[in-house]
Amino acid sequence: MAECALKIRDISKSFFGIQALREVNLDVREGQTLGLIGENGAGKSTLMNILGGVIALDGGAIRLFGDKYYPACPADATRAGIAFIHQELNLFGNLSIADNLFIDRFPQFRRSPLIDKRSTYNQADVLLSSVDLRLPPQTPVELLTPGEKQLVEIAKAMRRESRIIIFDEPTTSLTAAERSRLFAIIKKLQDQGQTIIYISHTLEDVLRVSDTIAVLRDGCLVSAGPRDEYSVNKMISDMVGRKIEQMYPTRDTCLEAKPLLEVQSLTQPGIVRDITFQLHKKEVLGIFGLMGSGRSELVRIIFGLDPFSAGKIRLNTVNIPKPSPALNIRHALAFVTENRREEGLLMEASVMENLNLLTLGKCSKLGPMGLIDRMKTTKCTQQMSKQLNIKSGPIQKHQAKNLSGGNQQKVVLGKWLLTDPVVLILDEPTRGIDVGAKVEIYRIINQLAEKGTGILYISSELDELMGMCDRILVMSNGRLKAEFQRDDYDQEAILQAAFSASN
Amino acid sequence: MKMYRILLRWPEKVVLSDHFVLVLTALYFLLIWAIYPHMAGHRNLANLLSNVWPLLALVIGQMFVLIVGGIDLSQTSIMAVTSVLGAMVMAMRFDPAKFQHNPLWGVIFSEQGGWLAGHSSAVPAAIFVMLAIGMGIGFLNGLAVAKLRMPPFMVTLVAMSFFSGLAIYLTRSENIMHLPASFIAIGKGAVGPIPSALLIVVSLAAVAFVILNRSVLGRWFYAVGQNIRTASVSGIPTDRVVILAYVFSGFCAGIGSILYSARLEAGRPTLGRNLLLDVIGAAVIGGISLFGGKGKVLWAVYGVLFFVVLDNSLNKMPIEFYSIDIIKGCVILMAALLDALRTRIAANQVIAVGAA
Amino acid sequence: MENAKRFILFILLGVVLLTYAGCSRKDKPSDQITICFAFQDLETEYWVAAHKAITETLRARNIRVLERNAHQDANRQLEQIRDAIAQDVDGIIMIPQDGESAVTIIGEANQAGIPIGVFNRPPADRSKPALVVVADNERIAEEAVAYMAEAAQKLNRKMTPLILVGDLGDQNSIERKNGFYKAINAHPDLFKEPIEVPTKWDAVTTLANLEAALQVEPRVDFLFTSSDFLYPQVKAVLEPLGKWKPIGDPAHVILGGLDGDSAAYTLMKEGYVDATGVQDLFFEADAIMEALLDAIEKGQSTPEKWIQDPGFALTQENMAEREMDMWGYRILKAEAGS
Amino acid sequence: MDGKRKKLTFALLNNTPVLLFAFLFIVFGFVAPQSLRYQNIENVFKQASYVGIIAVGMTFVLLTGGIDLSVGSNMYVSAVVAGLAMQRYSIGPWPALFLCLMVGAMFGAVNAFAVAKLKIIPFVVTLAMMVTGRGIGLMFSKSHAVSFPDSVTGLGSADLFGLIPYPIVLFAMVVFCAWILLERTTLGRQIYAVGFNKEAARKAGINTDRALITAYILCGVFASLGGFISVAQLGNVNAGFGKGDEFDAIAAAVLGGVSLFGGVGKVFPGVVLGAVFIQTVSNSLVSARVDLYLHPLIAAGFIFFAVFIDSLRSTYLAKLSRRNIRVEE
Repeated sequence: MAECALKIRDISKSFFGIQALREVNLDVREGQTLGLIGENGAGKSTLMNILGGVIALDGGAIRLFGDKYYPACPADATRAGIAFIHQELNLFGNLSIADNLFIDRFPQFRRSPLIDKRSTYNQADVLLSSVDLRLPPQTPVELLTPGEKQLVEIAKAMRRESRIIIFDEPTTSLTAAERSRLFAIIKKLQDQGQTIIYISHTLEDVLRVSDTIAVLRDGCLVSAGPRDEYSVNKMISDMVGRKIEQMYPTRDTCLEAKPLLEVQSLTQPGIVRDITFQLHKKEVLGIFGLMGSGRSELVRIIFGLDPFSAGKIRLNTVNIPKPSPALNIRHALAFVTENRREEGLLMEASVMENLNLLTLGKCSKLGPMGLIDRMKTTKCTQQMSKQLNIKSGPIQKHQAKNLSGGNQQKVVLGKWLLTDPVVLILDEPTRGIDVGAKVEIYRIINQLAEKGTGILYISSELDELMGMCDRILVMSNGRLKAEFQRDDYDQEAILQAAFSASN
Repeated sequence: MKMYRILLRWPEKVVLSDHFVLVLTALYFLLIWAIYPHMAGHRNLANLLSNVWPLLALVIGQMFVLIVGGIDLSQTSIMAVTSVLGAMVMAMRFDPAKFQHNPLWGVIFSEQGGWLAGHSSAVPAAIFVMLAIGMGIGFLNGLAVAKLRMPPFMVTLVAMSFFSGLAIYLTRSENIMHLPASFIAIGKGAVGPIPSALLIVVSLAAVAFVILNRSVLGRWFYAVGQNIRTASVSGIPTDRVVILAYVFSGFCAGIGSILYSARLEAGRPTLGRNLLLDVIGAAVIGGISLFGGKGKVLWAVYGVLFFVVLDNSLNKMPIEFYSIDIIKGCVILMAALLDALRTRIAANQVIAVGAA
Repeated sequence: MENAKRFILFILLGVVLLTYAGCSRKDKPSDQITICFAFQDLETEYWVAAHKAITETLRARNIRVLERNAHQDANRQLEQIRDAIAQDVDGIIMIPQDGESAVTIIGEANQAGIPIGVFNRPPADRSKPALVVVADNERIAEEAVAYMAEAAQKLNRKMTPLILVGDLGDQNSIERKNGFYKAINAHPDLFKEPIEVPTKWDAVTTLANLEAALQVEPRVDFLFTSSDFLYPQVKAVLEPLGKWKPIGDPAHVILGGLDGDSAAYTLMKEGYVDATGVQDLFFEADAIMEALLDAIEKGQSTPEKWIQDPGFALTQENMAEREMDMWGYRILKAEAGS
Repeated sequence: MDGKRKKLTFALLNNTPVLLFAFLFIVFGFVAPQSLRYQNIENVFKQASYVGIIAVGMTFVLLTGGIDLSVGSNMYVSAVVAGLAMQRYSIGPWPALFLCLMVGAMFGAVNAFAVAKLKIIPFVVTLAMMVTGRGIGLMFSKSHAVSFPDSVTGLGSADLFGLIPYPIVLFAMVVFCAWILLERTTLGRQIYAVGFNKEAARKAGINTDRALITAYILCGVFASLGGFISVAQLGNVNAGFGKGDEFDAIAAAVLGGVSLFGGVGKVFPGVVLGAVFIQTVSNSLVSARVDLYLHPLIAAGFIFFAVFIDSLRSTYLAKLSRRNIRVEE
């Protein structure tokens, strides 16, 4: 039974002289779960791309259940029984769940090219119930939440009776509830004897699901072994190559009484109800809530992206009766949205253009709508890029889309920091980025708070909130449910408040 | 081997640079020159350039709309309407036989000419009217696209059929002749050795260049085209930026209308009837993306040069009229193919740079 | 990297080969006459036949012909003719998009001192010298419709007339429409208000609009098409309605058109069409070519001559004696002969 | 109560094309009552059938996120070839139709090859093919009108079982086939997937080239079929045949809810209604005997209105359905 499902021997790959993988050896036993970790650029995605048939390997051999395996295209990998559940989901929003499940091979009427709709729906129902997703298979995928989409991806892998399922950062866009649902499904799969490779930056999750763990660094396999040999700290030190003493940096919390952001009875029917809170100078205020609890919607309303029907918003003691992004930016409010690809960055533009997008008016001659002072913008952006330690090529040319997730997030942050914000709203600032970058971002946030910026911090990582925030507000069903001071942090109590049903 | 490499470095740079379309055009020009020596004669060159200016004005306007992720199919009909209205303001005489059944006869024009005929301000006023109307129509397009959230293709397609219909309706199919000589001079005259059309369009291009490359507004155009959601989160007034792009396109159509009308010495309701695909084709061949966010003034110039040189060269060939169409299509296809190959090579190089 | 090199080599090689091919060709003998023939588009059979007659005749005389299709864009035509002038052609024949642009283009040719002939569509005014051959569209249309009206009078009932109007951007179609109205207005008691059907010189539009118009007013019994090339569409609409009947049949619709092409001739012979306005294609083509070649020979740079194609209405009555003058008939004859 | 109202709004918005039609009919019912006769409605459908068929083909290409500007030239070339073959080699109408469709398919195949294999932007490919195609057609015809024999034109005006005109029957068949292909076959669903996200489709193991090639070839075939049907009604092919029809076809498809960015749209009822809508407007204007010069102005107004309503509908529907999800949670 303990046969090797996947045997990787001496795999190497280089791009134009850069060694991305160096003689990597890796075994995955059938029925087991391998947790694969490493920082961005460590070679995880190269390895996975080789397995998925996206790129070809330079040297070495792969055996899949004993057979030689050289995929030439993604379809080969699928045929060989390897299923990917990608970070950016490969689902078609315009099609229904059933269509997505069967897109490469529909059940057909015998000897005809026509799709057998009834059997498609029946089979889809079976698959959906096996991943515990109770939705009609005709539902268009674009209406699903990220968690539900993830489940559809898993159902798709199960439909193909894949021999190996590879999860690549599956939890980045999931809420706590969805995450536990996902783990329940993974557990179920493991019990059925499914071979799984699980890749994630959330090390606790990797520890939770894996049987064995492998760590990559700079294209080499640093260590591998059974889970029991690993702890979060060991994983981090293996990945980074040195010890990280402290995830969450400490900070003197001497709050000042001056409220920077005041929200009073903010209401928008169906979204948020009667929200009141204050954010003080030097404070990091966390908001915790499940996906759909209204936390992201709340800050979108504050920033003026969505409308509200009643309530008051005061920013730095100024009333903002009709907020709009432009007005808020003028009042030194900054907002790092939760999805940097869709709302944070211009992916085609250069790092510099992204960084100075908001501050063009400041660095211009002949008034705020005039000509751009190139010297000044170059200086400002280069300074910021250095300050945030953004790793990129020349910032005038390097496109944002060619940066790693962590660096992309730093660019978004830097763009807002250049506006010298008084209040900074962060919505999931560390989603999908590696440990090193996370620690750096935490440090930046702390520095800001110490300098007097008020920070509103939204996250679905409770650990992170408890590590970073002076105060945590809990939202559920569009209402504020509870408030915790740093001294009374209690994971269970916070979760309970977040899960509490309406009223 | 080393020699070979050094020899290749320069052309490699050219092929991968922004100026590839220009290089292609130049090579094509040389090739045709070898076959038809008068291709490079100064009269032909003057001709060739005089054909560049009005088309370039249109393509620059189109580029702004393409950059914000739209498309403006109504440019040619804007030309028609403004041409007719401008002529109605300044024409010196209207032929009663042709115009007396016109609904506007006696209202804004009569046998004695247009609204301001003979007046010293007639030509400036007419130019003002043409540009203002062009911008007005652009504004309506922009409003429908930005505020009413209608698809640009349909909005401007409808505008195209509406305004070209309107232009024909206004004059009941007739062309308006007898434009003042000072207006016609815009199309043919010169300031010293420099043709006035060149002066106008080059300054237009310079303004466009400054706006796009050096101004805050320019960056906003690109930002809106690349990602409108990021742009709006960043506090950019996206609606106004989109509307502005269409207004500018209308303005450029107005300029084009002035130049073409002056060349043809008439206000024409069918002005530029089949020019639309040349305009968009030149923009796309130049490298301006139909999906928004990408475009440069230089690229527009290259695209226009390509089309104009192509047409000019076809005009040299003593072959049947249908063969000309076939050759024209094939040359466009070849240019596009070379460009596609080039993009793929350039993409590979970017990966190499990124990995380094 | 390797790709880039191959790509560059490929381009360079192509250019070298083509240049070589280009250089190795012989220069044109300098004594050969070159004539630019620029037309706006060949929409109707009339112009197609004219194009054929002119280019074939010129080429048969060892004259180099540059053909230019302006695709109905006056501006493009201007550019084409300027290019031809820059190329030192000896003469220009053009079918202009309209009379107004013709004046401008004639001006260009005059300035360059190249004789120019305008075919079938007159310049809007005679301020600039040119060779012009033209048929009086309005008069020919009026004559044809007048004959149709005569035929209608014999029926002793009020007629419901319909006109297929050409493209509203085209001068000829406006003139033909004016001619139609002149003839109709001469008989105020005979006709009801005429129905105008837009065709945009497009067969599909014609079919759809004619069908719709006859749906509304099925009593139409008098139909004039602004160009003969639309007869197939007229037939396609009338036939299912039982109105495609030869002369003499009570359901016959009095039919007329303008151009004089071979389809019109056949239909007249078969008795479906009452009258058609004829422009004399061969006369016009010959006249313009002779005038132009004559001017080139004499070294005139701005010759002026206004040649009127008399044109006439071919009717059932005068068919026997005048069909010889109809170009459609002669083309048919020639085809049958060959 | 609230739920009921929401349901009603939903139903109304989902059926705006139908409502729009009702509106159109009422307006013209008052202005030109004759236009509501059965015969006239049949005419509208008959006249809409050829643009409709081309629009159906165009839909395939638009669904992949492309565009085909060459359909007009395609119609011309294939009709000219078929017509000349019948004239010169006196082949029958059915072989001629087959020949016509083959030419259309070849035309589409060239587009498909350039788009899928050479990876050139569809806009430029089809623009070039539009110019080249017209030239090739003119090369065959020498710009002369090519007339079709009575055996073909008979079909254009004949009725199936004396009831329904053949063009409408063919239109219905094309729509049905396209519907089956798009909704009920794997390839059809894959075309939607490719249009939504080509890269994701490739990763999902879909043969994207096959989807693209199918779309362009079908577009070519349907364009030539539409052309043939049109000629069967017209009787002959003029040099300008098909010019500008690409815009009509795109307009019909977009009016019917097909997105120019790919992946969204349905052949039935969307595209069918789009094609018929445009034809109804122009037909009704002739029926109402409106001043010729005003036709394009009024028609543009109606189409603008239709597009406006449709965009209102889609923004509003998106809002409604988003909120619905929240309520379910």
